[in-house]
Amino acid sequence: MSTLIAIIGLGILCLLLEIFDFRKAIIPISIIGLLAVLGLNISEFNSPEAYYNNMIIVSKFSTSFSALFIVLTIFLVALSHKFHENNQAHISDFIAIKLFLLAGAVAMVSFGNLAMFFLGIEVLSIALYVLASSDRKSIKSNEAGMKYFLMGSFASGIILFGICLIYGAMGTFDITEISELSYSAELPVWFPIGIILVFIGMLFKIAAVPFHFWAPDVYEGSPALTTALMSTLAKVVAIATLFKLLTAMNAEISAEFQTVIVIVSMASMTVGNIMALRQVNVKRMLAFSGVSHAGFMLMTLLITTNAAGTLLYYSSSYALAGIAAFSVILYVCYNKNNEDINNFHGLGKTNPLLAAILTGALLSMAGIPIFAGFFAKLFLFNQTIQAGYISLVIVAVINSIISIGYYFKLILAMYNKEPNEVRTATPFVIYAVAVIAIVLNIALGFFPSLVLDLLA
Amino acid sequence: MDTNLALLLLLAPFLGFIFNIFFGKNIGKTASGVIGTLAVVLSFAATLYFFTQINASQQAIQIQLFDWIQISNFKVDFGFLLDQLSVLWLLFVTGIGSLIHLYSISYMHDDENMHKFFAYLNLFIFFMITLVMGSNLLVLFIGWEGVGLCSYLLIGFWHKNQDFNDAAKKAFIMNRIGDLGLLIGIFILGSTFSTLDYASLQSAIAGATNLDVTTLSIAAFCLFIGACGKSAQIPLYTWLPDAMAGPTPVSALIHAATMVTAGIFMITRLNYVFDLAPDVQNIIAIVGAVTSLVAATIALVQTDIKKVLAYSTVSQLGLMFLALGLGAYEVAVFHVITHAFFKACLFLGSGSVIHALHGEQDMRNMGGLTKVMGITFFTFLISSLAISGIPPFSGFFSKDEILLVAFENNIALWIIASLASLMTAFYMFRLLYLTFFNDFRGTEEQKNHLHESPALITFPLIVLAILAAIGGLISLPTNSWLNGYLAPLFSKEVHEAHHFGATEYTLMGIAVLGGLIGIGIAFYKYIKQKEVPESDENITGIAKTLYNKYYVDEAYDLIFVKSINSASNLFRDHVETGLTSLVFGLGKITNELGYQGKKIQNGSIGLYVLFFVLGLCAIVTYLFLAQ
Amino acid sequence: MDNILNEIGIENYIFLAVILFSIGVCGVLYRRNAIIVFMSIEIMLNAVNLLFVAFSTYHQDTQGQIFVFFSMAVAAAEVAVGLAILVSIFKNMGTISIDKLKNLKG
Amino acid sequence: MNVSLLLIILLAGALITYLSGDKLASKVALVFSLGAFGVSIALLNSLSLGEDINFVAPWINQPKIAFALAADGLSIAMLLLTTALTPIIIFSSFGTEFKNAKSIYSLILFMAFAMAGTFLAADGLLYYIFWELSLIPIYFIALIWGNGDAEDRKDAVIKFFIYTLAGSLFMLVAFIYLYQKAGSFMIEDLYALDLTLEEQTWIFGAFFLAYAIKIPLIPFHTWQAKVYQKAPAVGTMLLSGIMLKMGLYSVIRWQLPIAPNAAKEYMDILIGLGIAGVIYGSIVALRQKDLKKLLAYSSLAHVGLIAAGSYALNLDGLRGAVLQMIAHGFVVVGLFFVAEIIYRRYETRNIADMGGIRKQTPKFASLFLILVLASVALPTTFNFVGEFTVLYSLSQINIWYAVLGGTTIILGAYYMLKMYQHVMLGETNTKPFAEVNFNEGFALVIIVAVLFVFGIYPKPINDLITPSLEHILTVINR
Repeated sequence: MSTLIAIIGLGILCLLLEIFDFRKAIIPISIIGLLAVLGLNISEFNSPEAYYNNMIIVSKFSTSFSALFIVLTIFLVALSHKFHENNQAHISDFIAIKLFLLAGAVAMVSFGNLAMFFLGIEVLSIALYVLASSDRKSIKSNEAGMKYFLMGSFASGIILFGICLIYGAMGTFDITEISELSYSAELPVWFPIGIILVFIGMLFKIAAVPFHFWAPDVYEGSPALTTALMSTLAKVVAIATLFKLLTAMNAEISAEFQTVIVIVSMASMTVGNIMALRQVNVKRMLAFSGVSHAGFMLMTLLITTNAAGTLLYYSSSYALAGIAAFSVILYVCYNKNNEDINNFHGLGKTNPLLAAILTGALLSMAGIPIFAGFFAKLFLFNQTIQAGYISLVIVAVINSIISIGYYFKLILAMYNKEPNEVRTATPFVIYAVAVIAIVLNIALGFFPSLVLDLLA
Repeated sequence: MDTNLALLLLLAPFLGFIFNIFFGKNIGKTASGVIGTLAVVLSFAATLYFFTQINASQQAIQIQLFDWIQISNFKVDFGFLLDQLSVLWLLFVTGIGSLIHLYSISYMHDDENMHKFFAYLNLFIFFMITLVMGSNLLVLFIGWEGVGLCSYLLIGFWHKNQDFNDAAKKAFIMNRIGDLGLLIGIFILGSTFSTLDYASLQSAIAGATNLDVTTLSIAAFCLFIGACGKSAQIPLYTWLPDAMAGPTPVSALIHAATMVTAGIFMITRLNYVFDLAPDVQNIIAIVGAVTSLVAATIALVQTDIKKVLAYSTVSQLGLMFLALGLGAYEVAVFHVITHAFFKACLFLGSGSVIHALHGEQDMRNMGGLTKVMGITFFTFLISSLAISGIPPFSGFFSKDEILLVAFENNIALWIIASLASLMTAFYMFRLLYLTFFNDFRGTEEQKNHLHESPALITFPLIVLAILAAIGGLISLPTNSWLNGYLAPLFSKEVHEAHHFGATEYTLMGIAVLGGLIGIGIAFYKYIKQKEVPESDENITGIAKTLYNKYYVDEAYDLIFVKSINSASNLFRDHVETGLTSLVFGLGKITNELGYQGKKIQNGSIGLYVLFFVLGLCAIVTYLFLAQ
Repeated sequence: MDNILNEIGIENYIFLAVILFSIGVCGVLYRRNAIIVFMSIEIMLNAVNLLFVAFSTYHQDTQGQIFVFFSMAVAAAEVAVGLAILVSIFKNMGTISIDKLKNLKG
Repeated sequence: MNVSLLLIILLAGALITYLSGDKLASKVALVFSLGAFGVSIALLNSLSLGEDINFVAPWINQPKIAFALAADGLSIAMLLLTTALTPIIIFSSFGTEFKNAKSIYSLILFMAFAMAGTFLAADGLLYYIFWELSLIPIYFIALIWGNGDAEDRKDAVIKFFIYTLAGSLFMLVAFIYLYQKAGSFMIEDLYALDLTLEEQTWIFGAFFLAYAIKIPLIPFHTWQAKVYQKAPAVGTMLLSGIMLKMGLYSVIRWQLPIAPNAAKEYMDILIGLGIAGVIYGSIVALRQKDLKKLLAYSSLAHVGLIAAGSYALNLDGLRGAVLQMIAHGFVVVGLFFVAEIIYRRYETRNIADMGGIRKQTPKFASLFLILVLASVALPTTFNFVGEFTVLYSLSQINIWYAVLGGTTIILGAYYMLKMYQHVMLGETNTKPFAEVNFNEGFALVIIVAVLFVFGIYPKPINDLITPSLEHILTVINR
């Protein structure tokens, strides 16, 4: 709870700093603040509690995920400085928005009441709309924002409708009560429909097939940093929330529902990977890869033992890899008007370290050993097979094979092509973020139990 | 003591090889030649020691060094066996070997790589000794392949000429075909009797109750294939004539006297196996007989002096196999020895001639060498008489024995064999006359350089000629030292020296007569008519077929070489690419899918929302309306 | 109050809401003018709001009505952002037809 | 003293080599690889003394994965192969100038590390991790330092990577399935499982995909020739000398004992595949224009025979397979090095551009000839021991297998001698060919020496591997 408040406070502080014209200090202060918040959040880890008559429920689940969100935000904030160099005037807005977005995210994983959930998701979404279109001059950015906004609010409408039906069936918004009531025999049909609608709305947020069409366009159009945010933070938040919703609200998932999940997950992996094969724009490619990863993460909804832990592990490994990758992309595509793959030609020669980091990140996403991505996949497969969905795992495996195709396209571009530019100086912060992110990723690979057993 | 001496006998040539390969170049040609020769002479001396010892004691000497190959049901060790047979073989291997080394010192003196030549010769002797001395089939196999390797090296000694290299390759590969057979035979014997050691094999077979004869026959047959490869029998004989590409001493040593007799050695060694496989024995006899005839016919018309001798070798080997097939191992061995003497002599003689003519090998450009090359001619004459089976020369006795055995077993075989030996007499004297008689047909320039070869060359000739003359003594029809000496080797008792009755004498007469007829015809054609074989293009009719060796080489080339190469092309160009595209086609397909998918993602919000709604409806329908 | 509900029956409220909602959806699907698309989305939201109110009456509990305030506030914020985007689009492209927004595709 | 030390040394070596800079890299790498060799000798010693050299540490508790390294005779033999070949390979590369040398040498050591790990791992998942890890370095070695046009090099390499990875991912699924059954990845527990024939068939299939691609067996070999051709000499040596032995080793260590009944069920097909590989490879090799491609196909033929031997499921088969693995490792490395030596002088791998070299370089010619003869398994070379044993084991199953497999000694002689003839013999080449320098000669001599020593006295290796093979055999026949 205090985490949430602190974050919002921090956001406001940013705005104030702007007013008092401490522009320089904004980023450092917010990073320090976030670190403090992180500590605060961790301190709450072992004291699960409900606040404001169950509006907010702080649990191991919420705190651990919040921690992940905060870490990601720290990275993103750190990257902002370089990214908004030419637009220092609005730096405070960007930071503040990110912080409020984080607040929304935290609310989404620690809600105890559908109202809170709805607010959280809207805060997150609206912040994202703004960030997506934050590059006012660029048509692409506008278009991205518009698309995201239209479809996003459409999705929110669906979610809202779902919530409404649930309320109609249960007469309450309180999660715990709902789940108690959901065990009772006689349920109006609206309840499952409501669940499904919310579920679908969330599928849109995590960009699962067939609700994924916005993702590539928006990712491509938005400013790179925003894309980074979407593909890491936003996706993780959405999947975590979806997970919490489904686990918290209704007792058992019916067989048909499971089939739906299986199909959606299969479709997401396959479509995502196949579509990614022929992309030239790296952001777009990662968008599709994100779609496929959404498919992977959906598998956690099916597994029974320690699903939350696996999800946490998978999402952290994915997000960290994403951060590392995007920080390199930011460097490479800085003041380029596109993020096409040919910008990466010869990076292996001009900047070996970053090339290596990007390679590592991609290998992790592809699930090659010692990177966390591999273990994430491993645990996921292991538990999915345990839950008896071997066919799903086979599809997943085939997909990971396909995914090599495009991840390595990028690696090949870096090492096998001749550089088409002189190397430019690399800002320290990018190195820092990239290195830390990939190191964390590898560390996760070496000591998976750290994260895995948090929620066991 | 024995062990060390045996090791000396074995390793002396090997050391010679090592020395020559590393230091030969520096110490000068003659020196390296001398060292090479000494190495072999040393082995010869050691052999003599063992010979006397064994001849006296009749005791075989077994030597075990260390384990080599471990198989689940038996293990093979480096073991050596010195018994009557191996020592006998060693005698003429090392003996003739030393002579030929001696000969080579002078013969190869103009060759820049003389030290290599001697190194290879020594290596050959080493492997030959291994082959002969080995106490089990696998050690024999070492030698077996080793000599093959050396013949490869020596045939291709002048490696700048790709034809020679082809010949060498051909020899090696054809041998390998045989080797596979041998290997399979070894497998069968090994898995049936759980040993490859001669002694224990023999006892195993002797002691075995209810032997599976078919298995044994298969094994014997496979071994025989091996022998065919080594000893140039039909169908694996075509490499031997080509092998004449090598320097003449090589032809003498490897392709006449020693290596090619390895097959006979092996079969004699395993007589107890073959005795139990009568069908295989028949096959051997027939193959031998046919080979001897075919080779002889080809030899009739060849004009290259060494080719004639090569085919005559094949033909003689055929006779030996005939004897083997009829179970008369000691007779075969006898002929091996005599043949070693006179054939080596003949080859060396031809070498001396070629040397005198500076590399001329075509008999059509020779003649009238009697005057200048007395010694060569004389030795050559003796050997020719010997091979033609004219008493009292060695060939007469050995060949007569074979014919005798043939007659006793099967009249048809006897006829074939006699025909072969008749032809032998003919072509040998044809060779003799064309080379040494009438007038010289070569160029003037050659004529002026004609000279008798130096002593180093003539000395071995003389020695061999003497041996060829008197070699018959070791197994006279009436009292045969050889048969007695070899007796312990054979499971079934050697049929005792024939009591000489009318039949025997008639046969002997017929044989001699045949020989004389052959000589006569040759005399008529080439002395009286002064005939000279036509040049290649206007050879016609049957002669042409013979001259082209029944086109066997061409046939093989067509059936095997060409087909396998075209198969290779097919695989390389089509199957490989096909497979590749098959496997990686999947990747292409997915790629294409991705390409098509891009079309759906057309950027229109309306479409996206439509998909959204459709998906929604689909799920809701599935979950609620469909139930 | 409740007697009205008893007479009309909660189902009809639901149907009404669904119909309204669907109208909104169709609007989003078929109209190409961004403003109108916004309005359609608003219709959807308001349909839901209506249902909320109905349910809260049905359950005799105020949470639903409070929730409506939330959603209205949120909707307002959303539209504000949306319009802002729309304005900048209009500045850059001189049109507000969403059919023109097809630069990002493939 | 336990096996982990070896891995530590190799890994540290990789790191330090990278830090030591381009100048020193090769030397440092050589030192560390030699150190690794020393360690594996020491390990061999302490194994023979019966000390416990295994290393087991818990790693992940859910799912239960242990960092377990165990070494029996078989593993040690493979380790010796790896650590003996690595220095030779590094040493052989002294003649070539790599740009960014530090990276390639550290990659080589890293690969050695991964492969050593594969041979040591006693935990299924750890094994899988090492197995995958070994892919990365070779991928980069071939990609960055490879030869030929960048585009089709990239093409070949990426195909190779995806293809091999595809195979191994199914192996991963199989492992997970086994884990569900056994509740642990430890090899003993997996051995202890008794699975139904159907399960075994699936598991076997999954493993087979991984191994058949890695070894490679036809028709899964399509990646091989191109990659061998495109990779730099060191890469090709690593691939052919050690990496494909990983596949064969895994067949013996994992596939057969875990799914023995399936292996027995499909024995004939498997042996058939191997032998088909022998014949097919030899025939294709016959008409290759590119020296490295020819050698690639020859090695396809040889590993086919090895695979056939290991699928024969009898002691001779396994033993022969292992012996032949080691022998082939050395020979093939030597041959590829020869190709490299020629390339250094003539800038070509096209056989047609060679010939007439022997006259100019007697030493080189002799060494080359010895290698050729070894690869056609002339007695007294190590290869003969292996090939003989394998063929014998095949003859125990069915004499015709031995006959067909035995064609290798004919066809092998054919294409190898043909190659030798056109590469070395003939009229003296107009282009000068410098005699091998000390480094090159030294490397070749060592290889040749190994081949002869163990060809005449294979007993030590035999005694080393036999007990573990017998143990595996008992597991297979449980």
